[in-house]
Amino acid sequence: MSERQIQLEVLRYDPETDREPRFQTYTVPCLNEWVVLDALNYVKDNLDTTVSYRWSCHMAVCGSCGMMINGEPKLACKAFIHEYPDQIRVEPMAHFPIERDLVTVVEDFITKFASVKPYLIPKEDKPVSAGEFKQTPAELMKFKQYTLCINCMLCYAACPQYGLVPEFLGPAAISMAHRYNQDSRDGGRDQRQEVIASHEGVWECSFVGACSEVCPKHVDPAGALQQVKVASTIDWYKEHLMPWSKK
Amino acid sequence: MSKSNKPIVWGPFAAGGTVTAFLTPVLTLLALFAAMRFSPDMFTYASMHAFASNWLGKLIIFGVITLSLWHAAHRFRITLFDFGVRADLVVATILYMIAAIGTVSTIFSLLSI
Amino acid sequence: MSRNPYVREVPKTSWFFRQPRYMRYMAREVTSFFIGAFSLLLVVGLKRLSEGPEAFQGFLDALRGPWGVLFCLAALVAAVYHSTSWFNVTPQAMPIQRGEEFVPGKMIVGAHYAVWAVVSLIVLFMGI
Amino acid sequence: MEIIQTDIAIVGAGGAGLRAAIALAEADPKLRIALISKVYPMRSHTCAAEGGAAGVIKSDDSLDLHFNDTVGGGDWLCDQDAVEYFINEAPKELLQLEHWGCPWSREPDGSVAVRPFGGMKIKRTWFAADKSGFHILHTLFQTSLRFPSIRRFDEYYALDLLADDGRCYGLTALEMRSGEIRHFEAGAVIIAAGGAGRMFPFTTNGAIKTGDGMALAYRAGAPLKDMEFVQYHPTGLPNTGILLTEGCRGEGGILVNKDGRRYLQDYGMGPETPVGQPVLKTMELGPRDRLSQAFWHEQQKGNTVSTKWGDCVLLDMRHLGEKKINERLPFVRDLSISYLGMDPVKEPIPIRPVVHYCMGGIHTDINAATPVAGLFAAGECACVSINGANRLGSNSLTELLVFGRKAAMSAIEHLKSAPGSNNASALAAKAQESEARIRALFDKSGAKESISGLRNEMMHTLEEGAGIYRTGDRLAATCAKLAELRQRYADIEVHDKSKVYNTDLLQALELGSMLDCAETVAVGGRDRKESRGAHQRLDFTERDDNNFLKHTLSYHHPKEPPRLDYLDVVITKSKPGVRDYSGAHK
Ligand SMILES: Cc1cc2nc3c(=O)[nH]c(=O)nc-3n(C[C@H](O)[C@H](O)[C@H](O)COP(=O)(O)OP(=O)(O)OC[C@H]3O[C@@H](n4cnc5c(N)ncnc54)[C@H](O)[C@@H]3O)c2cc1C
Ligand code: SF4
Ligand code: F3S
Ligand code: FES
Repeated sequence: MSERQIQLEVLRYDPETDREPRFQTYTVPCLNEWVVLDALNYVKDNLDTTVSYRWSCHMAVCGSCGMMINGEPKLACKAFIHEYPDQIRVEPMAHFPIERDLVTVVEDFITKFASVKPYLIPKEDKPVSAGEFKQTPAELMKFKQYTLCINCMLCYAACPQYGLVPEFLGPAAISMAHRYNQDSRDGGRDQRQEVIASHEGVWECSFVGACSEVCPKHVDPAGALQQVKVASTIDWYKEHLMPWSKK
Repeated sequence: MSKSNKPIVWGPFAAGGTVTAFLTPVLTLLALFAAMRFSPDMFTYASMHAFASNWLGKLIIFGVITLSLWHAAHRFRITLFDFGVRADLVVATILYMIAAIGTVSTIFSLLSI
Repeated sequence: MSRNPYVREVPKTSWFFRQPRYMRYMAREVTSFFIGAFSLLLVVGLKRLSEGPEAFQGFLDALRGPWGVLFCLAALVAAVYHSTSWFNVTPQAMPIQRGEEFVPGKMIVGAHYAVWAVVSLIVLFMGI
Repeated sequence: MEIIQTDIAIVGAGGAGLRAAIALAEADPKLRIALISKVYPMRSHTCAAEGGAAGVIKSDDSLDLHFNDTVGGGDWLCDQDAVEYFINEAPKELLQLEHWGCPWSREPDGSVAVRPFGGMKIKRTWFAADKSGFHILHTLFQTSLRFPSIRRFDEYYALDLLADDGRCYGLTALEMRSGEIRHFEAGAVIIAAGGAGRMFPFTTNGAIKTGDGMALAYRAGAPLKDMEFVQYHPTGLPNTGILLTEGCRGEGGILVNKDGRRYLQDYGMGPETPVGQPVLKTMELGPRDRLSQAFWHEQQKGNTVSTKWGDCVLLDMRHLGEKKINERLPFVRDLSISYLGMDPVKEPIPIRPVVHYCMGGIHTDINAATPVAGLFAAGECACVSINGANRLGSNSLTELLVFGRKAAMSAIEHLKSAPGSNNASALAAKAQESEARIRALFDKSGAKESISGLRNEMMHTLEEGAGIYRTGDRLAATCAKLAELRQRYADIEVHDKSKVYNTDLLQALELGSMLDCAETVAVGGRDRKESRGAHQRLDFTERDDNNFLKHTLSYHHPKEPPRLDYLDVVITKSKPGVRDYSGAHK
């Protein structure tokens, strides 16, 4: 009961046999409600079992299926076939080395993400037995948006500065640091500033804004990074012009 | 990793961005009128001089010109980098020098009015 | 070792042709050239102003002419583009939270546009 | 083969695995911890959980109430000592998560908010909007980054446990990016590899939920317990199986049939409650098994709406209003609009029951220990038996935490008491065997069977035989079919010959795991001649406490169907009674 045929061009690269990536085209009968991931799964199950790609949840929450779809960073499970022409080209996420086919090497992101101390560093010591830290809905709202990051790395694939300067910490890592800095329970900002206010930190960002445009979860990393810049600038002026103001 | 000193220039860049966003369009429009001789009594020496003579005027002129300069210098530095000019240190030195010279010149001009 | 990750180089001088959003970004960045040049023009104008009426008249005369017009026109276009791109992102850089809600971005942007219009009109009347 | 030495190896980095790893690292910073997962931790399926996690915190609630809801909800197949431990630990664990930064939704005064959930007598489900599992998983993952002693092996696929003398001393795993096999030497192994919903064709479970952990333990001699109990969630999107959380009904959403009539009162969950004023443990807030069964009956009566994806009923949330939906159920709205093209603010959403959760799993005692010494299990892959015959929504996320931690503590105890293996060569030989098994699979060519073909047959026979309602005949047919598939599995071929990130090979291995698990579901179901919780038989419609107030244990045999055994349920204070979800209950 296929409703439409598409040509799915898939980037293929097998490091054991290929020196360069190449494209392979599959004709896929699709249902209109399908997403690109369904088309890939169709290929894997029926046409070519050797295509490799990551996926799991099929509901845009696990963050594993990021890829370039017609040149745009997308989650394959949230890229609807009906929004595309009959020719769809899928490539691994830009700016990451290709491990195999659509699978990229993402260690760089993981290391950077860990480096910003993306965990609560409590302001006050409080044993669990003393109950919860109070946090009003307004205080929660302040950082809520930044907790929604699914670590899909689409923002890295979109950010030209990350492509040009691979040392750049990048949008998701810095917005996660910002998330904790904005949390009323947290007191670890100084520690995170050491990392994110460095050269390779927020200052590599030139506010291209592409990260926020592609973010499937509306985290708005670009906004977070600007806020980090503003705060870091205030810090700097305070530290250098008003040294007495330092705690 | 150590904290960057970028905030020194980023502060003026951001402030300048805001100032230029509000004012530069209308200033360029006025300049355009002037260039097109739109109206004979625009930009008379007397009126301009009067404006630049009081302290408030001086402050406004100083703020607008220097912040715009620093805004532009910093952003253009990044633009050149984006165009593939990788001698960032040289570029930065030259551009910030220009901005600095412009700033000093502005101060001198204002003081001598 | 069976692994051999393939690295795709980003072309350092032509990357921005790849996506329209990168072109828009570069257009925004290039406005800085005109804003900078225009600011330098103001620096010179101010210097001439401080040097007396003749010097200032000379400056104005130099501005008049096709090149001056062209330059001012270009600067105007660049400046407007800069302003819109700057105001449009203010809610991202400086969100305003009231209680549990964030002030809608459209309102923040709208307020900036309104102030921009008022300021421009005032300056315009002062100038003319 | 490279040997990686570690004190404790954890298979699985979902909620349960991460919780265990953190507990270990906190207990003793010198412990060497290997956290092995076939996906990066934050991809684990815990991220898909929407509704929330249960734990007694509010003053109007009590541990006894949670106990009774859980045991009754599980149709008295729960081990009550385990339930009691679970209920006691639950609030501490949820508070611990709060201290680690989990963005729980809040009351205006700043305390944690709770929402109602199916089968619960009182509001006690902690939630973070409708992304609770997501936030729990990310909080745990991010917190785990604090501990340098947690050494992660991301994208390593666990192959075989290495046991000697009835004790477990580690495992082999495939490094997916290089295709190399590694030998993990460990004093203890904790399995936290999640569920097996992918055995079924229509499921809320992600692609990674293939029962690997269960199969790993099963093949190593640990029995699987109560596998016949498979939970259908009543509200899945009909085209994709994507879940719309129970929170939809908790917030006041109602279920109606094709005539726009609410029907749950016809199935012992009435009387009808006013729209928009949900009453706990009644109507839409009945337990999942009952709601899914009610769907089946409506379908038999021809009261369902037929859509191109099959028969559905409608989940109507319109009366909640846009504001509440955006605040409490934003993800549900997003998912419905994106994947079905329908907005719950404007129209009722067609839904149907979907395979969701495995109540069964690796048999463990209350300490999360399996019968194989040195082998522990926690999370969905395990069965300590707090879920009995039907899990109550929002108990599972809490279970990950409580028993993830418990498994860690028990593993440390075990390390203290157990001597290391003095039979290194035997273990090395076992590791070689494991490698040889993979090589053989990898190198084989000219075989007749396709992976996806076998998988489809497995899924469909399971759905046929082990769906919401079952009969002895159909279960027997499914058992026979699965036995046949087990044999045909020997004849599959991996076409992909690359060592790097070979997902063809992985799918072959996952199919093997699922086939193992599937057989225990079907065989266990065939021999359980009663109806209890999620296991409903048309030929034995009543619960039979005389013969079946027992856990089913399935033991592995390499060439034959599983051998079954039974184990008494632990009853401490709640004698089996009637599950009452009518408004009449007190
Ligand atoms: C859509 C959905 C919604 C849900 N909502 C709720 C809810 O609201 N409340 C609630 O209480 N419960 C809910 N549940 C149930 C609950 O989320 C799961 O039971 C729970 O998350 C399982 O966690 P886990 O840690 O056991 O396994 P998972 O999170 O599934 O993690 C399994 C881990 O094991 C690893 N693994 C598996 N096989 C291997 C292998 N061979 N080698 C190496 N690693 C391996 C995986 O990589 C992964 O890291 C929901 C479930 C689903 C599917
Ligand atoms: S910020 Fe958005 S795009 Fe970037 S990793 Fe997070 S969810 Fe993905
Ligand atoms: S695209 Fe890149 S440059 Fe900054 S605003 Fe986003 S990180
Ligand atoms: S498959 Fe999980 S995000 Fe796409």
